[in-house]
Amino acid sequence: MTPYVLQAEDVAIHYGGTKALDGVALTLEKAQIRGLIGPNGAGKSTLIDAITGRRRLARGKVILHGEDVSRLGTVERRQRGLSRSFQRTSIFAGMTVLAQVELASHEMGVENSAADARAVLEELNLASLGHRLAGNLGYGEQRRLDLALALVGRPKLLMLDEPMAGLSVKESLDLAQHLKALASRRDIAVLLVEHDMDVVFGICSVITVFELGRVIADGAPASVRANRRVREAYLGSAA
Amino acid sequence: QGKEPIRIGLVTSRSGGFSTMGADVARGIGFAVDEANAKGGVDGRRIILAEGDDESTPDAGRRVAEKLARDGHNLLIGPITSSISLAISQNLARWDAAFIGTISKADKLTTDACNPRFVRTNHSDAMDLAMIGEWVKGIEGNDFAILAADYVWGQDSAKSFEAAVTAQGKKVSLKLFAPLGTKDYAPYIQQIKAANVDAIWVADVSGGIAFVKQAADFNLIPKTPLIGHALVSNFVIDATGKAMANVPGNVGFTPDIDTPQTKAFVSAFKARHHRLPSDTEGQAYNGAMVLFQGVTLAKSVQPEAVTKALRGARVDTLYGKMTIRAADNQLVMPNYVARVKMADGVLRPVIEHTYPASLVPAASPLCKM
Amino acid sequence: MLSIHLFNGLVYGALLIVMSSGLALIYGLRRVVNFAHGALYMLGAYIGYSVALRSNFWLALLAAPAAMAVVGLLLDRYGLRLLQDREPLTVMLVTFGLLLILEDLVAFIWGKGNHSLFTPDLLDFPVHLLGHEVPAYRMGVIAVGALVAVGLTLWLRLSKIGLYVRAASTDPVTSAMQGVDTDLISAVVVGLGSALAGLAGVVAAPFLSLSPHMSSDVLIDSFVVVVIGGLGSLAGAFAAALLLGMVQAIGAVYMPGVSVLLPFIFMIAILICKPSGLAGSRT
Amino acid sequence: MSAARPPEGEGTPVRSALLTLTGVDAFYGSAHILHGLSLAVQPGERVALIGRNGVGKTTVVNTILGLARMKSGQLHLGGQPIARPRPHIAARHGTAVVPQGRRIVANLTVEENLRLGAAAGRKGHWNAPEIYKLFPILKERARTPGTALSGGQQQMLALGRALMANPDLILLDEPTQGLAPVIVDQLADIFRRVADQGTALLLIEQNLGLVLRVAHRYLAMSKGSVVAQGAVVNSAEGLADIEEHVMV
Amino acid sequence: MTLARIGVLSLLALALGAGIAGLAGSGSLLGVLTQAVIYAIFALGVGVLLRQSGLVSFGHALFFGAAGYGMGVVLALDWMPAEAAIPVVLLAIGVLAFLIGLVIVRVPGIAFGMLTLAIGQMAYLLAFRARGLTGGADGMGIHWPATLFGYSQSALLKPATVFLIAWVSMVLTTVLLLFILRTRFGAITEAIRDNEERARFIGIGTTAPRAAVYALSAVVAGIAGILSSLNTGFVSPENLHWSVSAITLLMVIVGGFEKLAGPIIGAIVYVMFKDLLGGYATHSMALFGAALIAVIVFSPHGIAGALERLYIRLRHGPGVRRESV
Ligand SMILES: Nc1ncnc2c1ncn2[C@@H]1O[C@H](COP(=O)(O)OP(=O)(O)OP(=O)(O)O)[C@@H](O)[C@H]1O
Ligand SMILES: Nc1ncnc2c1ncn2[C@@H]1O[C@H](COP(=O)(O)OP(=O)(O)OP(=O)(O)O)[C@@H](O)[C@H]1O
Ligand SMILES: [Mg+2]
Ligand SMILES: [Mg+2]
Repeated sequence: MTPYVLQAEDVAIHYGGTKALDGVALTLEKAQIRGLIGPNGAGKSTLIDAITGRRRLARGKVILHGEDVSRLGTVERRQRGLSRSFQRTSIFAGMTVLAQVELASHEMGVENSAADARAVLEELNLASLGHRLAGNLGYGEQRRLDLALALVGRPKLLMLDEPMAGLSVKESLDLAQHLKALASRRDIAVLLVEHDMDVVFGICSVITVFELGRVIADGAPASVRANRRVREAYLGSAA
Repeated sequence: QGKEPIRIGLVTSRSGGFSTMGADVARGIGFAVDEANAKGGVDGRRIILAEGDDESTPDAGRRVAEKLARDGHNLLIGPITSSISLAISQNLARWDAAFIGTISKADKLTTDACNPRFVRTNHSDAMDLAMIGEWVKGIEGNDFAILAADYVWGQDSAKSFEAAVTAQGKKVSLKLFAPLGTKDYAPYIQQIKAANVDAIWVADVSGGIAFVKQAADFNLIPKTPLIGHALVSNFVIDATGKAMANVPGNVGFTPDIDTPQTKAFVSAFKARHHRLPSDTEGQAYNGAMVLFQGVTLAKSVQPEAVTKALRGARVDTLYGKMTIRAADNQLVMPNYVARVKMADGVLRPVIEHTYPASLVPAASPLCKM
Repeated sequence: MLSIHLFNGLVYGALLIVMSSGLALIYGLRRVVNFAHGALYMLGAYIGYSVALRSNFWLALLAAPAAMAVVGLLLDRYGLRLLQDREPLTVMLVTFGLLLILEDLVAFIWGKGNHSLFTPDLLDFPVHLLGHEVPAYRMGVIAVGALVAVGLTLWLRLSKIGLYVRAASTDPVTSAMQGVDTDLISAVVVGLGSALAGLAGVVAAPFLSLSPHMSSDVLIDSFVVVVIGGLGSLAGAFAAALLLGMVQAIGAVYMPGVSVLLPFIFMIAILICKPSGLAGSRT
Repeated sequence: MSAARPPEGEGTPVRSALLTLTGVDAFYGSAHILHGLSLAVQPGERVALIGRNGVGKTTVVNTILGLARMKSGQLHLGGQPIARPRPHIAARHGTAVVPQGRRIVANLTVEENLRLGAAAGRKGHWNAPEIYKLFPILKERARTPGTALSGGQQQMLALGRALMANPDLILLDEPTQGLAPVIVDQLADIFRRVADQGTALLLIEQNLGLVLRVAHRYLAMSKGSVVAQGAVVNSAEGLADIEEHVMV
Repeated sequence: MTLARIGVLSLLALALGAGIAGLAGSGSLLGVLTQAVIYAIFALGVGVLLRQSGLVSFGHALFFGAAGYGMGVVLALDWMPAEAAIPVVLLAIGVLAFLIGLVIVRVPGIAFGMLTLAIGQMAYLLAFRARGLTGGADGMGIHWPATLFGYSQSALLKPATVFLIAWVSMVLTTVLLLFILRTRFGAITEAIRDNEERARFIGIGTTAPRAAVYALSAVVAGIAGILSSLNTGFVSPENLHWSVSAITLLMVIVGGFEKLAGPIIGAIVYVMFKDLLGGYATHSMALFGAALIAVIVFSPHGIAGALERLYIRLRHGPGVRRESV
């Protein structure tokens, strides 16, 4: 039995001629929060697409709990506890907030899905909006709803694509703390793509840095922060 | 006069694909009704005409027919396509209605779907096909092509023609079937040209106009003559101009049918409309004539009584005095082949051959009334 | 023999190009499946018929598209623009209502009977092609189709307005934010698209017959073309139009039993393999 | 020092301002979002519009563009009263927008997206070569579809596109959302350079670090109206000063 | 809607039907109403697909006509009693539609509409060309047995009886749909309609539920087809034609598809209006087109939407707007 919840091995994805990912490897352990950072266009979202089955792999493998899921569809992967949020908000505009979160919970086989849904909405400050149509929410509210759809249903693995974008400073700090607590409390492994360095360095135990579809650094926050290449390519004054 | 009026329900296509013919049907029936009313009615009864649009579909046809019948206009007349006529004839007993068919040719109406409340006053397909056997004997040429519509009627027409031709020791060297909705006949015309035949048997009602026009564009006609099954009709001629000149074909009615009834009708019609009646107008008028006589014979406007009185009766028609066969309520009448010619200043079908009523095939055993 | 049949396919394909390019343009910009396009095609044919009867075919070739452009401008200003925030489905049904009204109008003005426009004398001679005789007029139809295809492509690719049309077709709000007057663009596109429908009508009149129901078959074929091509994509529509023309012509000769089903089988096969059509990328 | 003052509005010189909203009430359908909001931007100014999620910052932009319905109040662009705001009018009056979420036009190449930016037809310093100088990556990918760029590259394109209009004022709606820190740094410089060329900026931002580095003045929104404003001072105290408006 | 409310409303609807049957003395009015109700069921089927899956079908006439042909063939060949044939034909339609659905529901938007149009037109053209049993272009008569469910045919075909049969079928179908859509299945299909991709990412397989909605709507159209074949005793290729599907779609939009009952209202208004126009046969199509445009333009959510607004206005006084939730 491997200690890894997730292993991505030699993953490559091509868009026509451009190699968005060119053989990257990455692992996640139980309750680990791994930050994934890198300049725009480095392939971070593409990696999440690859892991969750949104894009077909040109090469490589995705292994969940020791099982090769490279050939499985998104639904099957979700049913193995893999959950994600989207960089471009993706919600059910015509349904109420509560109904869709509850449905997501139910589809994951949670017994008391209504309670689960309400708890998640509570945590994300959306409880008061439960009966609003999602399409009528503001941008930030929709971002949080997108996140709620990922968090609900007791996932084992979370792929979060810039969940803090569009949130206020305080909200993102709250969310970061919440994620941290969640990961350790429920043993959830998190892959966090985020440009907010305060958050990334604040809660991630390991950080992977991408550039041009390849891993250029991987390790503890301090070592990544100290890496010259990372500073030049990415961090700038945030370091 | 205290007699109950004759209430006619005119169901025909005022919209949809058959509205051109529908207008003619309505004019023919309307003319008959006005004429009869002007003479003081039929059997001392006024005639009241109510109209419904069948939109060229059986469903709408059935709906308006039911409404007319249930509102008392239960002597129905006028549908064009056989499917509409069949949909209506199915329900006559239920609505207590009677129905005089004037255009629809499907054999079914007088075979397995025959109905004592339905009388057909026009030629059936079987009658046309029976005539084809005779007609073909006189047709010039030894080698033929067939262009027929790709459904039962067209296929049957092609089969009958081929059988008749081969019986004469001649041959059909090309058979083409154009599907419903064909707009561009070039692929067919090209093949017919290549086959280099003596004449072309054309049996395609809905595509007739387009075919004739395009055949003229391609110089297929008049070099290679056409022979028309259900092609020679006023509305095709009007739409294609000279291209149809000299084409022979079967016709349901033309103004030069040599009977006193037709002469009277044509002169009255001309007096009012300043032109000759079309084939459709004539056939519709003929149906109305028969209907009126049914009322006179029955001395009643009860639908069942009217058709019962007509069954087996000899009646005046545009084709002369003819019998409605008791076995299947089919009017037994002569059949005609006409050729498109300039006559009376217009291009129109002029009768070339009259085939006697004795050619009409016997009633089908499938009809059990 | 095959080559001459391919040529025949080209003729109907060219007609479909003229007809469906207008449909695709309007769909691209307004997201409207425009049933009224069929009515404009028919009106174009009838107006062409009347003009040709009084003067000549060549004037009709100008007059009918011009008249339809005006109708198109009215349709855009007092129809599509007022309904632009409504469900596309709703607007589609409005255009369907318009089709019914215009068909009735045509029946009222010109009668329900069939009419024919005869081939213009200038093109009324046979041409020998590949060992066969074809009417010169048919070559003319192909030329018109080619002109329309090339002209529209160049206009969209190279001109400034073309760029704005493409932009507004993809994202009207963002294009407007950049200063593109989308109402103006829409007027241009709907006017032009309608003129093309009118042109298709006059071009078709000499070889198909005129009746108040002439539009429905061509309209369905055009819908098929636009969808196979990839909704709103002109290049796709051109390819699909030619393919469809060929499939029909070849099918009629070599697969008569199923030829009537071929366009549909063709469409189903393409859409199942590529749901967004030949050239489609967006959903 | 900059205690919150009541929002300005009536008293400001409308004629010389690039943008003024006076007592504006705006709606989405029947949802009342802006309540009597007033603000003004003068030529060359760098103003930040801050406030927490959902207070209506984007709605301010949408009202100017006519995408939210202005029921009462007045809008002036470039000194002209705009009775019925429409999306294409703003650009023609010298106000360009970098919208939230970027809105790169799919199906157009990078270069075509830039050319689209010039649709308002105003001439000036900015043209495609200048934009390519500013963002070399855009030149490299000039012929690829705009939406095939990554998020950050798209943001550059959106800014370049706005500049193509040679505007007097650019409305930037959360332009650094989802951008890498190095890029945010670069953008701060670029914003300053653009502003130094005389273009005014109205910067809607959550990233207060950027606000400090770019803006001279801030307007704080709450529940659909401007509730406070003051000068931006690039220091820890300055940060603390404006932070309170966003952290409520 | 609560269960109690559904119960009360359906009882009211049944009573209304009985009232109409009793009061509409003239057979001709009942004849028209029967046709209207049959179309209402048909429209209900097309509407449920649109409402629940956002899919626009231009080909539901296929299922409407197939039900008629199915009954006609089964009865002509005497395979089984008519009472058994009804559920068997409906089941067959459901299975057929589900299989077709599995293939075509993946295709988005208007292209889906074109696929349904293509499949429907192919069926139409095949039926038109067919020989033999189905009668080809001329159509086929359907020979219902002399007694059906123990009642004699002549009793069943009395205007009031046919009307009641159709009406009760309509009410029961509506109630059944209401129940089905209140289950988890309803929520799942709504989610897929809103955002298919995200639905997959919250663990919903998206093809089968949509195919199931397609099949459900096809069965409802089939119910209408069977009633129509009972009422008319006849089926022809025209029943399969795309224009029948288009007209039904039109009823759905005119009635308002957001409400389950919208299509019913649309169908009844359509048929009655058509009947009224019968007197102006020459220009009925233009009048109809104009009326269609008027309804669509002035009543964005269809007649059902307009009625709802009116109801709210009456109840709460002017100025109160509909909460869009
Ligand atoms: N659909 C697509 N077609 C073509 N190229 C694409 C597509 N999507 C992404 N790319 C390209 O793939 C590369 C990786 O993109 P990706 O979205 O994964 O970057 P990212 O690291 O998430 O960037 P960001 O931080 O800006 O979101 C980029 O160069 C991008 O231009
Ligand atoms: N189309 C709409 N219909 C109804 N309400 C809307 C609509 N769009 C936005 N809203 C509401 O308007 C309010 C203001 O939204 P707006 O997008 O202006 O916020 P914002 O300040 O830009 O927030 P953010 O920082 O999240 O972008 C929100 O509460 C939102 O729910
Ligand atoms: Mg990304
Ligand atoms: Mg915003």
